[in-house]
Amino acid sequence: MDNEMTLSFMAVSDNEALARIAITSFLSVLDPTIEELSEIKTVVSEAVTNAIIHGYDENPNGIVTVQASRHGREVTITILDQGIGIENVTQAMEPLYTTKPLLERSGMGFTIMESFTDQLTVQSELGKGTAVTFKKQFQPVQEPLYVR
Amino acid sequence: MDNEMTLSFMAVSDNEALARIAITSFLSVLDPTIEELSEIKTVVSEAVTNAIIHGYDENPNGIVTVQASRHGREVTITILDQGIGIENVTQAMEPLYTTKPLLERSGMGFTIMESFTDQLTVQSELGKGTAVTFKKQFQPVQEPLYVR
Amino acid sequence: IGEIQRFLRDDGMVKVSRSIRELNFKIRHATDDFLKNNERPPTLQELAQQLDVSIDDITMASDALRDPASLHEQIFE
Ligand SMILES: Nc1ncnc2c1ncn2[C@@H]1O[C@H](COP(=O)(O)OP(=O)(O)O)[C@@H](O)[C@H]1O
Ligand SMILES: Nc1ncnc2c1ncn2[C@@H]1O[C@H](COP(=O)(O)OP(=O)(O)O)[C@@H](O)[C@H]1O
Ligand SMILES: [Mg+2]
Ligand SMILES: [Mg+2]
Repeated sequence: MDNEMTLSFMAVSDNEALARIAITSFLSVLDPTIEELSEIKTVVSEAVTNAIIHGYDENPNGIVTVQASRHGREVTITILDQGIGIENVTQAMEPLYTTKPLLERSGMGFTIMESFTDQLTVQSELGKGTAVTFKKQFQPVQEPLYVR
Repeated sequence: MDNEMTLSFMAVSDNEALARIAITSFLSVLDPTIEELSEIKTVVSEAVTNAIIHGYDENPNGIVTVQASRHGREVTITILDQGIGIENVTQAMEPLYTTKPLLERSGMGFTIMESFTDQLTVQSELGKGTAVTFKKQFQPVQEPLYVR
Repeated sequence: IGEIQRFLRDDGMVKVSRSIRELNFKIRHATDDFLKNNERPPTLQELAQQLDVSIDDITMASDALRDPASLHEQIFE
């Protein structure tokens, strides 16, 4: 493992920015493009929002943890909570499925996470919590030759 | 407690930026000035550098932890390691005292930390590790000052 | 160059590191201007407003102020 970090924080939406920015800094050694970074930040935001809103039902005393590790240009990130858990993960991951339609959730969180990552795994147990893990291989993006 | 975070990472100097940036994001709700931030970031950098260089003798497998909590505008930050520890804390905190003169350390780390914080506490045990805790009261955002 | 940069930006090809360097440069100027006009340093939010970017971006870019290597690049690029 080339680098590893773990960040835990209270389940308040302000801390979504903290999670995004810690991941941004963690990835900066890979010199990502704006697009690559913005995709990863979107995935982290969706998973952290789920932990806060669904996992802890917005109880600020819940603790959300973001783990990240890097091996070469492969990055693995896990977002976990010790909240209510998910009864049926396959169903939860279906596009448009949401248990909070009144909060104007789109039900597209997992679909977005899947489309922006190379691999997405969701482990959950009712009453125990949820762990969402994704992997992403960062390409050695070359800037076009005519730029420099 | 209004907010709390804990960040752990491998003892490599790249991660100093991670620590500073996470703390900046944690503090951003207080809307600090660039100057206040720069002081806090200096303190965090000095303590994290000490953990990496002195605590772990630059062994990247050491884990450095940064804890932060906020109560109103009072912020408490602890930087800790499970490294070699400090035999004589009073002596270590004296200006110009350093055990690594060959690495061109200035011996001014603790002095800088003290001058930029309201309160600094160092707890250490030989072979167990070191915890540096500081408190800082952030001023409310101010009107223009005419004294500089 | 500006047009190529804009094209690249739309294309998602621009490196974060470059945009941070650019913003870092703007932060330095905006901070100086603010100090002159208000006789105190700007807050994070004031900088974000003035430069019309997010607090996240200010957080990342202002940290680059500390990095002598990036300063060197700004000055000599
Ligand atoms: N961390 C979590 N803890 C408990 N339930 C979750 C968690 N994450 C997702 N879920 C469940 O999966 C559903 C789908 O999630 P998602 O695709 O992000 O859509 P949305 O958040 O818009 O509801 C949620 O409505 C919720 O029932
Ligand atoms: N986390 C730590 N673990 C072990 N020793 C430490 C730690 N932090 C500081 N020290 C000791 O205290 C001394 C003084 O620290 P400091 O004032 O930061 O000066 P410098 O880092 O330049 O040596 C160090 O030289 C070292 O011996
Ligand atoms: Mg969601
Ligand atoms: Mg030092």
